[in-house]
Amino acid sequence: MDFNDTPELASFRNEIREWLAANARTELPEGVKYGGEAIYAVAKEWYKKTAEAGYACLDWPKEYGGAGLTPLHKVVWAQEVANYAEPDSYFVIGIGNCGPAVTHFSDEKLKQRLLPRMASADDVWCQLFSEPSAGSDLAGLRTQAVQQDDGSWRINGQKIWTSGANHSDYGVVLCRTDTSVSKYKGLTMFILDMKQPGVTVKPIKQMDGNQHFNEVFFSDAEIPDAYRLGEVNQGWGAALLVLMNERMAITAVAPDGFDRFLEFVKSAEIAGQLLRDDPQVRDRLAHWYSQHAGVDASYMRMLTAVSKGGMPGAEGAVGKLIGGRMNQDIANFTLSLMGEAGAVHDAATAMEQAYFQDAALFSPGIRLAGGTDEIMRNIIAEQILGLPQEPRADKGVAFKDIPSGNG
Amino acid sequence: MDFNDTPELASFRNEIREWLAANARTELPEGVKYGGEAIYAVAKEWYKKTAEAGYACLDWPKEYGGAGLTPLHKVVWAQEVANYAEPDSYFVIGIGNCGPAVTHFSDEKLKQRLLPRMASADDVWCQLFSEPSAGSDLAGLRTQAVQQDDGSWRINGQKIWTSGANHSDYGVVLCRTDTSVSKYKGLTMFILDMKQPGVTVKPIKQMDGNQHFNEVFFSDAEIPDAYRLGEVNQGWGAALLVLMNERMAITAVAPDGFDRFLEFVKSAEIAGQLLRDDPQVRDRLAHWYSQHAGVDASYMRMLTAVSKGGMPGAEGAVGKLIGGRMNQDIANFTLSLMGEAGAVHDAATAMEQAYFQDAALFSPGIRLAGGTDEIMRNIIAEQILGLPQEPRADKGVAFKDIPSGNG
Amino acid sequence: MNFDFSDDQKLIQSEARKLLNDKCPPELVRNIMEDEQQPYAEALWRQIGEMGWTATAIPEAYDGLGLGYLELCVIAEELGRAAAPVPFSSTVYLFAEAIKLYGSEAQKKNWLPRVASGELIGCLAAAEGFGNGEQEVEQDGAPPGLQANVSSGRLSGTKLGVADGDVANAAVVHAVGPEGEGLYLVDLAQSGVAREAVKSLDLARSYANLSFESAECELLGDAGTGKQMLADLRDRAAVLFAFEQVGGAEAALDMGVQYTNERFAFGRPVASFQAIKHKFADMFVSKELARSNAYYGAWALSSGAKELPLAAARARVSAIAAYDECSRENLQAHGGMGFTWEFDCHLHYRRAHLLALVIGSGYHWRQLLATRLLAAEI
Amino acid sequence: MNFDFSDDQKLIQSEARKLLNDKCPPELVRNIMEDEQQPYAEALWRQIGEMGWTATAIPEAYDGLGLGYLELCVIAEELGRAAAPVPFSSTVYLFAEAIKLYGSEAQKKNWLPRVASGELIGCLAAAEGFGNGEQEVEQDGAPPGLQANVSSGRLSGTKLGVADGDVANAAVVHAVGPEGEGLYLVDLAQSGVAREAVKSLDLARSYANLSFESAECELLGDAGTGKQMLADLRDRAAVLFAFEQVGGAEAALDMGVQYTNERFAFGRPVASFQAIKHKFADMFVSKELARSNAYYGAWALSSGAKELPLAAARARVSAIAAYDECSRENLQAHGGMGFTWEFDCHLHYRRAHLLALVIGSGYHWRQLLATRLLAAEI
Repeated sequence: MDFNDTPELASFRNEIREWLAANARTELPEGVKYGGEAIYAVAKEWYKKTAEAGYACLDWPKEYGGAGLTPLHKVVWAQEVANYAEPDSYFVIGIGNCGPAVTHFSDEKLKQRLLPRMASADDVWCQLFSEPSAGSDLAGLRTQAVQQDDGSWRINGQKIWTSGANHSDYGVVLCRTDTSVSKYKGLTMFILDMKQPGVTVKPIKQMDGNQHFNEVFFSDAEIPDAYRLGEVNQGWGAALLVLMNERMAITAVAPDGFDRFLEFVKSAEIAGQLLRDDPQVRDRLAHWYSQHAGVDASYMRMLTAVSKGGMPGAEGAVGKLIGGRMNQDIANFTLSLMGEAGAVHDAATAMEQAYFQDAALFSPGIRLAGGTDEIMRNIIAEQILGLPQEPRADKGVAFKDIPSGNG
Repeated sequence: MDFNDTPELASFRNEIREWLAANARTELPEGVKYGGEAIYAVAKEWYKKTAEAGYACLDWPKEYGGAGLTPLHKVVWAQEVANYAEPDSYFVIGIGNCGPAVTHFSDEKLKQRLLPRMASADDVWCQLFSEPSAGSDLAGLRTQAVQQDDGSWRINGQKIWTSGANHSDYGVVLCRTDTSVSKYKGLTMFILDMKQPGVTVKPIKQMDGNQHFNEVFFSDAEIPDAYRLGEVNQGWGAALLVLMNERMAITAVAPDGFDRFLEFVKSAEIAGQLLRDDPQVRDRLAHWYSQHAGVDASYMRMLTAVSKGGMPGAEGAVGKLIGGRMNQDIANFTLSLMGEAGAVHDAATAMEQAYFQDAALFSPGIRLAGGTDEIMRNIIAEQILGLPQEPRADKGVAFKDIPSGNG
Repeated sequence: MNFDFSDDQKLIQSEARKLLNDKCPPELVRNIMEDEQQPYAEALWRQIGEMGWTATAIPEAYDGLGLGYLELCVIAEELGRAAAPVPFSSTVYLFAEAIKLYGSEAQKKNWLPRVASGELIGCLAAAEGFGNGEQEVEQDGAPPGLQANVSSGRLSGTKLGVADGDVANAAVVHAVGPEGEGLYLVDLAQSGVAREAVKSLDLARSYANLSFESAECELLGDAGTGKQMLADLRDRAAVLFAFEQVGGAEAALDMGVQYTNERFAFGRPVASFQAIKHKFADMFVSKELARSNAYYGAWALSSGAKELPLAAARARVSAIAAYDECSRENLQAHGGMGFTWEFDCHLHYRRAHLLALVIGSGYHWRQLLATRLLAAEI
Repeated sequence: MNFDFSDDQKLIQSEARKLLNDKCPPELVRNIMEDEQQPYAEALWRQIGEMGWTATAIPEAYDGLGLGYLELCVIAEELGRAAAPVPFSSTVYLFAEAIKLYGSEAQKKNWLPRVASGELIGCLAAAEGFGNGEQEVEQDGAPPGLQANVSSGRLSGTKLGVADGDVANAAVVHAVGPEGEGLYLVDLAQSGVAREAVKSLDLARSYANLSFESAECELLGDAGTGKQMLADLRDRAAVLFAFEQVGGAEAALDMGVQYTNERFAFGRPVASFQAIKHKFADMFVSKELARSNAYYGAWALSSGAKELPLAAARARVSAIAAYDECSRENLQAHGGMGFTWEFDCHLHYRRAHLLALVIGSGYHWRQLLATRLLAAEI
């Protein structure tokens, strides 16, 4: 049991440390911030730069724009790049989720055409799975793809919660291609050109006022059959592959708000009292730290398993479940320490530039995006603990006959 | 909105205050304590005394041994008798649950024979519903009653969690009389003479070492058809009536351990520090008090509704759910205050004569007895909030064909 | 014993609910949130004045309806249920109550009729910084202390996060005068007063920072008793806010039940999944305890019982917990749509956060409740 | 990076598990609980000695196996999984560690071989009353203070709730000597020692109150550093106890999963109900975080890292929470049968309570963890 790099990783770490020192910024340019619009262009530049240096998509094969290295190289990269301000994971959904789908299901020609441009962010990709009536029950999606006489497909329907759809050149879309079979059996996955007339992107205004997601509407959008990913009606298996990658991404990034809370407790004083001296604050700090650190250490256990050739399992759900609720609880607790004036949500007046007020309003989204708390518990119960599924009202029923509440 | 008695109740309160002052003890006789064996005889005497004074079963008709008064008189009685040490609710399950069943379903002759002796505790009654394989799913019970040629019934099977079975003269028993219909439709309820050869009572040793419950085995036990309560195969409806009475009893008595905790916090000092000055203790105290007081006030709202002619609803589940968990949490919290030596479970060494150590070990039972936390939540969700039942694997299936896990 | 509201009170409640259903739909709340030019719903506020709600607990001698606190409680519950974007609580629970309790006859005559008619908006300005003010238990050493001060009848100082401070006509201000802490009445329409509107967690409720520079003011009540008056005032308001919170919690629960009954997943209503059912059961429990504690507070408030401080703290602690849980888990039960601006979940989530902080947070009130409980003879 | 146990260590673990499966079934634990004449499982304890488990981390120079702490961690996990009724933790994590860390060469030579061979039971006697001892943060005013004291090499005083104090041959005792707080080695087989066996929350673990009256003793380590030595000792033990707790938590979770898979209600396995599934998911999360934190503690302990105090506190806080939740909710998932003596749920429920208190409770360790975290450069 040790935390030392292998010699290979150690030398890689030295190499990129040097490169990052020369190429990465510790502060974003004036006026650019996370969550803002301006960061998009900055991210495109950064991806381009890493691609040119050969550090894009480290674990992809070289012929597809990667570096032909291992997932552990990626971890080392992530650790080192975290010391800089560059938006290094800005296009993670496209690259992390769509990339493997294209790699796995496309023909060689398409891979060579699409993947290097994805890696360098010359093309931006999004993932089009969720629908208004298919959230937790993703396989209940209704967007229809109908094959035309010339073999191409015509798409009608609506997707929701699509990150980056407004910037995207391509999307990976899951559609229903047969409603007469059970719901998991009638789905097909495609690559979609987002820049065509039948595709309309509409931002979603969130409860916190931000707009990170979109609705995407398809009205006779077209897809050549060559853009089909996998066999017709075999889309569910393909989607699971994509989602597994999402899950692995989640483990590392599920934001729990702990670091910010620790910083606050270390330094803040309220009504003349140092927070660090308050026994209740200390008790909460210890509780959350033990969870936060536990998720961290679980991630290290997973990396160890991966480095020995294992596959990441459903354990990522743990970090997601813990992080969402912690974020929300921390926000509520800190506000209660601030008292009456904690209700002011105004960066100029509020403590910490209103970070905790912001957190109160964005944290509900963390418990929902990428699978709700309840879905995470289902995943843990069924996929890790092997508990039986509930009786399924939709099992073996043709999709069109599944009760939907719409009469 | 007021807490004043009506004139009638006020005069009743004065009357019983006087009677109690003259007849009730503020301390139990030497060597008698709750949970012990000796209290049984003391309870029998006390019930006899109240019956002779006309204060037994206040809301039962006079001809059945009651006083012909209202449920609110019972409340006043309970409030006043709480100032004394007499075991006034010792036979509550028999009287509170079996009494209404007999009242509702027996013929006049039987009622006159059985009820007055029940009210005075000349006869002690128990309720025989739960079975090893029918806990939360009570209607899944398997004890069989088969009718003989002479019309009498022969009972075989096993009950469990029967309080007071060892002292009981009679029981109200729910049996399966038809396995070819769905599970709710093949049950019948009976009065059972407990003092017959085919009935064997075996105490259950609890995890805390106490023995408050029993298993009861039936081997060709006999029941005359006159002891049938309600129609053949209509036992489920009859059982619900009994359980509703249990529920009303629950509201008033669900033990949450709060008063003892408050007393402890008021007076105790640990390592030279007064608990009442510890901000964490104070925070927990306030939280639990707000729940404890909320349950109290909810009970007053229910009594108000009853006094206006309403029926108690499923709200009693609230107090049960809150109380069980509070009891357990209080025990764990207080032990953690005691530190290392809190592990000593020895009345001579431990704080508070080891009350909180005892509580740690008996509190799990509170969350299980009379319906688990999970069943309470189901009751609230379905009966109060009207949420839909889950898909039922046993719906409309003949009892004998319901999957039982036994192959 | 009659631990319930009377039929007359229930009638007032159902009429209030009807009016708010009609005049204060979620769209109105959302409009106020979106429109920075509209700090509150003026038309609704006018209507509320016309209905006499602001006059409810004001004696007839001052043009009020002369009803009691129980009538005010049921109205508060409905305002909470509708998450109404009006300055009712600041004006009625805090400003008017301060004058009713501590005002001279002249002050009452001057201010109360204008509250009763709905023409005046009032507020209470207490907080100057973060935290929950001083504990009832005296701390060792000097407390941070009040900065706002009055000398020669002129008030100077700054107050942070005053609910409705930007739209109020007058304020009750906690300040140190020559004879110690006091409450002072300040007409806000004067040159010595500067106000800066600030966004609050609940965009449908308007907040401001107030600065006073030699502003004219008059003493309210006895000089030197400001701290106790403020505490008493907050106790009374705690009961009324608790009714708003219970109303809001119930609205959130009802919203969740309805939505999940109608929304299907895996071929059946989302409401039929045990994880959702048990979530709602827990919300119900929390809401029901809060309701019962609020009733007890209402009894104490309306009967002038000596139990009021304990009853108020218990109602507030319980109401904060219930509205937090119900608004938070209703949103969660809605899934992704619950996180959108367009859905109504966040209206209650925001209001729950706001009401959890106004007059001091749960963190503070739990300590207060413990103090009172430990001192009580029960 | 290699954040896992080695194959050799895993082999030790699987052999330990096999042995305990075979020699330490729940019936054995229950027998010990029921039989007041048997404070621990003697035959099993002998076997453990023969297997060399007590010798694991003792250097070869003192007849030990000279393995490391990681090997001890995996054995601890299995002892916890089996809720083994043996004085292993007192003897190995506390007594032997104290001598390894602070003993003179002569003391090591005298005591360690007897621990290694399994012939000696040791214990640590620290608590004299209730509470969690002093905080690392100094309190204002004088701490309650240690009463046990040593003068002229003779120990007098009383210790409360000493795990295995009734069966131990020797104790390490925290006492005040002429040069301040120290740790003292005491042979318990002498007339100056009186022991009174007391029931503990976990009847399968034996406790005693110890009284010393001019008992012979010898100083362990440096005089005057007793407090720091005790804290260091507890940090190290916290990691090992955490593995016991993780093993126990996992056993409880597994027990619940198995039982509810086999038990049917409403025509389907109890384990298929979402309320039960989600309960188990939460238990898994808690157990998994505890396991990962315990691994981190194992790394710090075995590598002598400066992070040990923080790592130990984090492992302990996490392990207490996990074993509490898993043992409690496993019992709950069993329904009424879980409350019976005959079922095994209470074995872990009791053990969880005991281990949550030994070397100080969660209440105490959370404060300690906060102190260390706030002081750390992270």
